[in-house]
Amino acid sequence: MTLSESAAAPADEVVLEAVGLTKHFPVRKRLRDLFSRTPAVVHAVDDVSFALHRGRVTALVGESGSGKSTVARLLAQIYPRTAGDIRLHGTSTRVRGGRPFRSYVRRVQLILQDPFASLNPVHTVRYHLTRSLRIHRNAGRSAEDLDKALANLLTRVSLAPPERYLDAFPHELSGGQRQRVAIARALGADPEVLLADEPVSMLDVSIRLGVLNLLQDLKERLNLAILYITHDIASARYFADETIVMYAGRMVEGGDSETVTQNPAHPYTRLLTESAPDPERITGDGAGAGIDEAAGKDRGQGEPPSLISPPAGCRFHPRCPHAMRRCTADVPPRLTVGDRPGHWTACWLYDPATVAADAPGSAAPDADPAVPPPPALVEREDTATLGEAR
Amino acid sequence: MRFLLQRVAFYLFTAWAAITLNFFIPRMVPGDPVQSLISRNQGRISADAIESLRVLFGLDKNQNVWEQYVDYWNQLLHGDLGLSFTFFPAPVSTVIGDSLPWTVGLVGITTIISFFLGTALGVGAGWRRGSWVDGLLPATTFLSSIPYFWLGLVAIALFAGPGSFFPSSGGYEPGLVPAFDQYFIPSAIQHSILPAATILVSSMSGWILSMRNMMVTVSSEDYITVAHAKGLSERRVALSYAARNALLPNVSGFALSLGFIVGGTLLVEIVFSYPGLGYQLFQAVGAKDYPLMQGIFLIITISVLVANLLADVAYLLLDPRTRKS
Amino acid sequence: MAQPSAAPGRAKRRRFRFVANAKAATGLVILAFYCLFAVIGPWVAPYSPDARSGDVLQPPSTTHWFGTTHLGQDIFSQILVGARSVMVVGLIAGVLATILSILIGVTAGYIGGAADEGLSALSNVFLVIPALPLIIIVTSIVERASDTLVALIIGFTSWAWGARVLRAQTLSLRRRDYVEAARATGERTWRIILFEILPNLTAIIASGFVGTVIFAVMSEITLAFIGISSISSWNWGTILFWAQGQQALAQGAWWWFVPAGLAIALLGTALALINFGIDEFVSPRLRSAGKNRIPTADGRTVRMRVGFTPVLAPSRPVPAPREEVAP
Amino acid sequence: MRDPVLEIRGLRVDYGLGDAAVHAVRDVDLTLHRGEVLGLAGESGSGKSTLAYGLTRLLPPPGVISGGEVVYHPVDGPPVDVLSLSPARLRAFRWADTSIVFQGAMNSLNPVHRISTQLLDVIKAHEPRSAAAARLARARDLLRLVGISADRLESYPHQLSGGMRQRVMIAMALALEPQVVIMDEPTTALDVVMQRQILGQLAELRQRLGFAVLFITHDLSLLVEFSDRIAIMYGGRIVEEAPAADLYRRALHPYTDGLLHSFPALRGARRELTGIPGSPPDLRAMPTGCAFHPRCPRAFTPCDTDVPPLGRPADAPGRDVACWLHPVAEPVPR
Amino acid sequence: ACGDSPNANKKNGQAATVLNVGMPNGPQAENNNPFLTTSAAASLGYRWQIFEPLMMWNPVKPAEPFKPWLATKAEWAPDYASVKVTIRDNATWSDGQKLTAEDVAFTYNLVKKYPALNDQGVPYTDATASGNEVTIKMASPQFVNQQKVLWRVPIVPKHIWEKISDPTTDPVKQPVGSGPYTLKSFTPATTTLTVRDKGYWQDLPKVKELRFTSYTDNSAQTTALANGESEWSFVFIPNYQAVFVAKDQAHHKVWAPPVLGIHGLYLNTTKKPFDDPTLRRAMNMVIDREDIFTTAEAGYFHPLVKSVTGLPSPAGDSFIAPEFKGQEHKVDVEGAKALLTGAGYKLDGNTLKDKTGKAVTLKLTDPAGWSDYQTSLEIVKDNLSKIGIAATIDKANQDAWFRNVEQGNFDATFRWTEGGATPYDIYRTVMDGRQLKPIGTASPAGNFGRFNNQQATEALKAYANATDEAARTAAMTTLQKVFVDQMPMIPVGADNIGGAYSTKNWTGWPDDSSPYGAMQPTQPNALDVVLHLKPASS
Ligand SMILES: Nc1ncnc2c1ncn2[C@@H]1O[C@H](COP(=O)(O)OP(=O)(O)OP(=O)(O)O)[C@@H](O)[C@H]1O
Ligand SMILES: Nc1ncnc2c1ncn2[C@@H]1O[C@H](COP(=O)(O)OP(=O)(O)OP(=O)(O)O)[C@@H](O)[C@H]1O
Ligand SMILES: [Mg+2]
Ligand SMILES: [Mg+2]
Repeated sequence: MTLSESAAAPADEVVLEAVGLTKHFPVRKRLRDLFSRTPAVVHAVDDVSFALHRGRVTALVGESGSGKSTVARLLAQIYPRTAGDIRLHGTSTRVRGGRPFRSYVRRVQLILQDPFASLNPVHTVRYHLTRSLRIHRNAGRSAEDLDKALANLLTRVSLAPPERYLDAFPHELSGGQRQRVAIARALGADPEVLLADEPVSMLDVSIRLGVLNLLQDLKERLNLAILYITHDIASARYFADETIVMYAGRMVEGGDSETVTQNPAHPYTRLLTESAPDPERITGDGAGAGIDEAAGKDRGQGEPPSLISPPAGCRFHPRCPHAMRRCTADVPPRLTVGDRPGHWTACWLYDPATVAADAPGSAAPDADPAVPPPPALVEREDTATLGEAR
Repeated sequence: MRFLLQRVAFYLFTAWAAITLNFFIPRMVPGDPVQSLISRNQGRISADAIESLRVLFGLDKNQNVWEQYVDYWNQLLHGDLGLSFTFFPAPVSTVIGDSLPWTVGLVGITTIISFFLGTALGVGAGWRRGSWVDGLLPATTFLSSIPYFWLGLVAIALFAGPGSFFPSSGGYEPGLVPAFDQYFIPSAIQHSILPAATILVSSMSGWILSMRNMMVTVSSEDYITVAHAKGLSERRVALSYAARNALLPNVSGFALSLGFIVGGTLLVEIVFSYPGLGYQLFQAVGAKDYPLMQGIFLIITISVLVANLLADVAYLLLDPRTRKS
Repeated sequence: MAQPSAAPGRAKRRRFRFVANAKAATGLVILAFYCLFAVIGPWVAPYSPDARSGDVLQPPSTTHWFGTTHLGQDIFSQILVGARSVMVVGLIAGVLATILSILIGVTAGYIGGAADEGLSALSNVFLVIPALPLIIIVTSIVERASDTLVALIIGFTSWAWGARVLRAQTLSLRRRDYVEAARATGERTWRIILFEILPNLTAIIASGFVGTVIFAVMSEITLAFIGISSISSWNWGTILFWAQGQQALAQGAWWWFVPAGLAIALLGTALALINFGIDEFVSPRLRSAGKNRIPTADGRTVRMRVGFTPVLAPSRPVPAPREEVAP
Repeated sequence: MRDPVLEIRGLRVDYGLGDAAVHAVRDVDLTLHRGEVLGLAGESGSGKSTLAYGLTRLLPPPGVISGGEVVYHPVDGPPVDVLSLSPARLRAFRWADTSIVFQGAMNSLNPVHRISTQLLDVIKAHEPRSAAAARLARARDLLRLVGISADRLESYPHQLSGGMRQRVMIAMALALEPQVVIMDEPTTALDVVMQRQILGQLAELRQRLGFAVLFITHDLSLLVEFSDRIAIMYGGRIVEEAPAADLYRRALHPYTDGLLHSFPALRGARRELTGIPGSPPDLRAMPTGCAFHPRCPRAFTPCDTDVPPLGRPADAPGRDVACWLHPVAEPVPR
Repeated sequence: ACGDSPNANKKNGQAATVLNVGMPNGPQAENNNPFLTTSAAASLGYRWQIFEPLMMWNPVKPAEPFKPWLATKAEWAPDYASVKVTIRDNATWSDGQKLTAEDVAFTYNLVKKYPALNDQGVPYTDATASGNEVTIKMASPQFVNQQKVLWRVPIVPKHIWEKISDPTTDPVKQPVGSGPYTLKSFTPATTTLTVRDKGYWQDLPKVKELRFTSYTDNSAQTTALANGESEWSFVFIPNYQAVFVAKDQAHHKVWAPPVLGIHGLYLNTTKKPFDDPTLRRAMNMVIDREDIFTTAEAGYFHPLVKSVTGLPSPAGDSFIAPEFKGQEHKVDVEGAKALLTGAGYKLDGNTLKDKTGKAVTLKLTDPAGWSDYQTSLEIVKDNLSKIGIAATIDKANQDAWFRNVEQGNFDATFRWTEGGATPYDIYRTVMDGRQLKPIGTASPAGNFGRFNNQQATEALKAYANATDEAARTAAMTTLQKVFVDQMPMIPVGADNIGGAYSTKNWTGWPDDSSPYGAMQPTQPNALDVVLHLKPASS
C-alpha cells in the first residue's frame, strides 16, 4: 500500500498553481465571418491565476457558465490551454497524453461534476477502483494486495463494509454513494491534488453534507490540496479555506472564505450572496416578502453576457448598478480590499483615483438612487460583528 | 448557411469518390461485352463476328485506364454518358431516359405511399399501445421478412394467371405507345398494381415499426405530459405534439429511401419484368455494358446524394433547433 | 483479473431477463432450430438433394414432403441441405460487417478530427453505392465464389450503415462523463474504446448484427436466385433459381418455390423477433408488457396510458369539505 | 384565507401492480388552502414528485393510483373528486383549475413549436369560442407579466435562455388563472440570481391573482424563505407539517431536525452541521414501523413496530407530526 | 385530341390484318441499323422485313439451292473467291427510288470499308457494278460461307447511306428499304411495321401490320404466347406441351427443326485419361440423349442428334458419309463396359480405374445460370456413374467459364459449335488443328478440347478450298471418320431454328410437311414466312 497517510511535506506548500490561465473555444464560423480576420471564440476562461496549497480547500464559485468546470479541466490537462501556465511544485508542465500525462494525473486527479454520469453503468465498483489502482501501480503484486487496497480505499470514503459495495453496479448505489466511489477512484491514484467539480450539486442536503465532510476529512488526514467548485456559496463558506469568485470567465474576487461570503467586495459577489436563499431572512409572517425585496436589483438583465464577444472593460459592467465610465473601457486589475489580508477584488470601485474621477453608477444601465452606495465608500460598521466567525 | 456549404462540399467529395469507384468497379469485371453478347446468343452469332463487334464497340483501341478515366470525366462534364453496348449505338442517356420514368413512377409513388401509410399506422400503434393496430405488428414483421421477389412470385402465381385482371409482366400492354391518353394510363396503372402492392407490403412494416417506437419514446417526454396537463384534446396531443416530434428521425430515413428507389428494387423489376432502371442495371451487369452500368450508377449516386441533401434540408425545415444559424 | 466479473447471481438474473422476453425467446427457439438443421441437415435429409428419381414434378406427398423438381429431386432434402449454406453465409457476413462497423464507426467517433472525416467519408461512399448491384458485380469478378467468399463480399459491402450509427452513438458517448473520467484517471485510448465505450454500445451492435444477418441471407439468396453466384452447394436461393428457370409458376408447381420462401421468411422473422427482444431488453420504454389493461378492485378494467393515470380504488362519493379548526 | 382548495386524503400511489408494486406514496393526507404556498421537501426518492403527478393523474405507466381521494373545491360550485373524473372532464379540469410547472423547462416545451403556438393552444383548448385576436392579446399580456417582451412570442424554445423558458412555463401555468399551481423543483436548474428573480415575480403574481402553490424543492433555505407552510416527506409519507417559521425554529420530527442541520447557512453564526446518518430506505423493502427508525438517533420501542400516525401532538399545537416522540393528542379528522 | 393518339386504334385493329411477333429480349432502344447485331431491328428481327438480302437460303435444308430474291441469279467462280450476281430490275426502295446494282455494290463496299458492320467476318476485297450485275470479290474461297455473302447482308440504298457520316453509330431513325414493310412506330416495348402500299417487287403480304413486342424475359414471353397475345416467337418453353400447346390445342404449335450447329460435351483431350479415345467413345455410349432432350430441353429445344457423325437430321442428312448412314447412337452400358475392360480399364465395384490404376473422375463445368446446360450435366453425371466415372458438377461463373473454356482449363463442358451451311463449321469448331493453342492461351474460335489430329485439320482445309465436289465429299468422309473414332466431343443436341406460333389468325407457317424456311422471327427467312401467311379462314 503506497497511499501516503500523512504527507511529510509541510502544510501550506503550494502544490499546483495556475498562472494567467486562458481558454478560448473556437466556435463554428458563420458565412459572414468568413471574411473577418479575427476568429470567433468563446472566451470561456481569461487570465485566471491562483494557487492550491497542501492541506487546504480552495472554493471556486460563480454563476452557471462562468468557466469553473473549464478551469478544472484545464488544471487536469484534459483540455489544452490557450495561454498561461500550470505549475506543479513550481515547474511548468504541459502534457498531452501518454506517459507524461499519466504521471501528471497520478498527482492531480479530477472528480467530475455529475455522480450519476461519471461512473460507467456497465462496470462494477470493483472494476472502477481496480483500474485506477492498476494504472497508477498501486494495486500491489498479488490478488491479496489488490483486495486489501480496494478495501482500504472504500473504507477511506466511508463505504463500509467494502464487500457490500465492491460488486455493486452504479445504478444500485445512491447518489452519495456514487460520489464516494468517484472520490475513491481519484484517491486510488494517490494524488496530491483533488479537483472536485461540483461534487455535490445533484445531491440531497443530507447526502451532500456527508460528501463534504468526507472531503474535509481527507484534506486533513491526507494533506490533500483540494479545489472545490460549487454554485452553493454557503457551502463554500463552510468547507473552503479560501474562496475565489468567477464571473464570465474572469476571477472577480478572492480571499479567505469567511470574508468573501460575509463581506463581499465586488458588486457581483454581493448580488450572489444577496440572491442566495436565506432562511434567516424570514420575518415571521411567512408571506415570502423576502423574495420580493431582494429581487429588485437585477431585473430583466439576469442574462449572463455573451462570451463570444464579451463586454469590454469589466465584464460585469452591463449589469452593475455602480458602473462607471472607466468600467466600460478598462479591465480592472486585482485591488486589495483593506479589511483582511489576502482579500482582493477586480473592481474599479476599490481604486480611489477612479472613484474620485467618475461618479459610481454614472454608467449604470438604469441608475437607481435607491440602491445602496458602493461598499468602498461607506464606513464599514458591520465588519466587527463578522469577525469572530472563524 | 455554413452548415449547408459544409454539406455541399461533403457531398461533392462523396460524389467524386463514388463516381470514381463506379468507373473502376465495372472495369474489374472479367470478360468483355463481346463475349457476353456471344454467350447470350449461344451460337447464333458466329465467332467471326467477334472482331467486327470489338471494332464496333471501340474496344480495339488500347487506351490505358488513366486515359479512359480522364476521357470519362471529360464526357461526364459535357453531359455525355457514352453509348450503351447492349443497345449500341443508343446513347446511355436515352436508355436511362426510357426506363427511369418507370422506376420513379412505380417505386417512387409506392415508397411515398408506403411511408405515409406506414407512418400513420405507426402513429396509431404507438399512441394506443395494445390496440388493434399494435396487434398487426407480428404479422407485418413476418411480411417484411419475406424476400421481395418471392412475394412477387407468389403474387403472380395467385393473382396473375391468364384471364386475370392483373398482368404478370411488363409496364403496360404491349402494342401501346407511351402517351398520356385514356388507353395508356389505365394500362400502366393496371400493370403497376401487383408490383406496387408487393413493395408496399414488404416495406411498410419498417415504417410502422420505427414510427411506433419513436412514438413510444416521444410519449414519455416531458412535453407530452405537459400537453396532457394543459388539457389539450387527445387528437391534438397525439398529432401536433407526439407525432410531429416522432416524425423527425423518420424523415431522414424517408429521404434516404427515396435515394434508394433507383437501385433498391432491382428484384421487383426482374420478377415483374418491369421496364425500369433496376432491370436495365441487371441486364447491363450481365452484358458487361460498362457505359450503361456507369450511367445507372451515376443516377443512383446522384439520387442518393440529392436525397441526403433533401433530408438535411427537410430536417432544417422541420426542426427549428437546427435552424440556429 | 483485469476485468472483474459480476457476481454470478446477478449475471444470471440479467441473462434470464432477456430470455424471459417472449419475443426474444420465440426468435431464439426458431433460430436454434435453423442452426440445428444447418449442422445436421445433410445427415437427416431423406434423399440426396441432387438425386434424380422417376417422380418428376410431383406435388407434396408422404414420400416427398415438399414435392419434387423437374428432375425428380426431393425439395425437402434440398431445403434441409441448403440451410447450412444460408446460415454460414449469414453468420460470417454478420460477424464481419459488425466487426468492420465497430472498427470504423467507433474509431471515427472516438478519435475525431481528420481520421473521423476520412472514415466518415469512406462509409458514406459505401452507403451511396447501392449494395446489391455492387455485390452482384463483385461476386462476378471472382471466379469460384465459395460460401465463405460470398459471405466475405457481403460483409465487406454492408458495414457502412452500422458504422454510421455507431459513430453517432460513440460521438455522444465520448462526451459522457464516465469516459472523460476514465481519461482523467489515466486510461489508455484503446482501453477506453474497448472497455468503457463498447459495452455501452452492445444493444446497437447486437441489433446491427441481426440486421446484417438478415441482409446477408437475403443477398445470398438473391444472388443465387438471379443466377449470379457460382455457389455449387445448395441453398434456398438455388432452389428458387431452378423453380424460376423452369417456370414453376407457369407449370403450376407451387411446391417448388413456396417452402424456400417460407423458410427465408421464418428465418427473417426469427431474427427480427430477437431484434425486438434486444431493443425492449435494453430500452425499458419499449417494453410493451401485456399488462396494458388492468382490472380494478371493483371489477372495471382500465388502460395504462400516458396522461391518464389509472385509478384502481373504487370511486367514492365526494364528501363535504372538512371543517377547518382554527388554530 | 384558511378555506381548503385542494384536499388529498389517504392517497396511495404505486409503480407497478401486485407484488411487484413499489409503494411510492403511502396514505398521504395534505390540505392546500386558498392562496397559500405549501412547501414540500424531503429526501430524494421520498415520493414528492410522485405525489404531485399522482394527484393530477399525470403519472406515466407503470404508475397507478391505488387508493385515496383528491378533492378540489372550486370557488363556486360543489367539490369535485379529481380521481373519478372522466377523461373529458379531467381534460377540462386540468390547467383551468390546476396547472403544473414541471421541473425541467428545457423539456417541458415542445422544441418544434413556437412559444406562441404553445401558449395559444392551451387557451384555445379551454376557451374554444374566444376570438383569435383576444387570445393573442392575452398571450402577450402573460409574457409581459413574467417580464419577457411580447415580441419573444414568435421564438422557438431553443432561442430562449433557461431562465426565460422557465418564465414562459410560469406564464403558461397562469394563463387560465387557475386556483392551484403545482411547481416541481422549478428552479433547480438555474443559478441563484435567476432563481431569486423568478420567485420574486411569482410571489408578486400570487399576491395579485391569489392562487395557491404547492412548491416542491430540495432547497430548504429557499423553502423556508418562500412558503407559508412546509410539509416534509420521508419514505412515501408526510412526517411533519407546520408553518414555515415554526418548522425552521423548532423541528419536531428527528428527520426534519436532521435536514435542518444538514445545510450550511450563508449568514449568521456558523452552526454545527450534523447531517443524518445512514442511507435512505429502499422502497421495495421498507423498514417496519416508522420508516426513519433505522437512522433515527432517538428511536425507541414502538418505532420499529408501529407506524406513527400523522396528527396534532400535545406538545405543539397548530402543527402535525408523525412521530412516537410526539404522541398524537388529536388525530387529524377524516 | 384523344382521337389523335397512336393508341386509339389499338383495340379495334382487326385480327386478320395484324400479326403479333414477340421476342424475350427486354426493353429496346430505338435503333434500326440493319448491320448492327445490337440494334432493336436485329434483336427483334424486323430488319429483314424492311431490308432484304440478295438470296434466300433455307437453313432447314442447307444443301438445297438458294432462292432468288433481290438477285435473280448468283454465279460463283470455281474457287468460290468471287461471285457475280444479277439484280432484279423491278425492285424499288420504299421512298420510290429504283433499286440498282449500284446500291448492291455500295452495300458490299460499305461492309468492306467498315469492319464494324461486317458481322459475318467475310474478307471482302471489292464489289463492282456493271449494268444489272455486281461482282463481289473475296480474299479467300468462300464455299462454306456462301450464305454469309448472299443471305446475311441487308442491301441498303446508296442515295441515303452515302450521306450517313458514320454508319456504325447511326440509329437509322427512318429506315428506307426494299422490303414490303416500313416502320410505323417505335417504343421500347413494341415496334410496329406497316405494309407498303405499292412498289414491292412481288405480291404484297396479307399481313397488313407487324407488331414486334419485346417481352422482358422468357416467362413473360411464354405467358404472352400461352394467352395468345403473341402469335410467333422464339423462346425456350419448359414443358411446352402443358404450358403452351395445351392452352389452345388446335392452334398453338411448336416447330423446332434442327440446323447444322450442335451442342455437346467437349472433353479436354489433353487431360489423362481423357486423352484416350476409347474412354471417350465409352462415355459416348452411356450418355442418354433422349433423357437430356426430354428433361433438359423440354423435348424440343435442342433436337436430338441421332447420327454418330454428330449431324442432325434432316439438315445434315445429305452430308453423312455412306458408311455412317443409318448408324445411330444408342445407350449401351454393357457395350461400354466391355470396350473399357478390353482397353485395360478396370471396373472396381462402382469405380472405374484407368490403366495406371487411378480412379477416373471428371469435373463437369457450365455457367451457374444456364439451367438447361446444368440439367444436362446432372443427367450426364448420372449416366457416367453407370460405368464408374465419378463426375462432379461445377456451377461456374459465366465469365470465368468462358475464359477457362477458351484457354482449355476444364475437364468437360457442355457447349455449342458454330453453325453454317455445311457440317464444316461444326467440325471446325471441334477439331480444327489451326485453332490449336497451348493450354492457357485462348482459342476463341474453337478447338476448346485441344484436339490434335493432323488428318482432320488437313481435311478441313481441303473441304473449304476444294474446287470440285469429289474432293469435298472425300474430305467430309475423313472428317466424319475422325470424329466418330476419336469422339473429341460428344454430340447431344442440335440448334433449332424454329419457333412457337399460333394458327388461330394466320396459316401457312412452315412445318415438317412444308419446311420452306427457317422459323425464327430474327432470321432473314422471316420475311419469306410472312409472305407465306394467309388469314385463317373462319
Ligand atoms: N467544449 C466547449 N466548446 C465550446 N464552448 C465551451 C466548451 N465547454 C465549455 N464551453 C463554454 O465555456 C463557458 C464556460 O463553461 P463551464 O462549463 O466552464 O462553466 P461552469 O462555470 O462550469 O458552469 P456550470 O456551473 O453550469 O457547470 C460556457 O459558456 C460554455 O458554453
Ligand atoms: N417507474 C418506476 N418504477 C418503480 N419505482 C419508481 C418509478 N418511478 C419512480 N419510482 C420510485 O418512486 C420513488 C419516488 O419517486 P419520486 O420521483 O416521487 O421522488 P422525489 O421525491 O420526487 O425525488 P427527487 O427529489 O429526487 O425528485 C423513488 O424511490 C423512485 O425510485
Ligand atoms: Mg460546470
Ligand atoms: Mg422529483
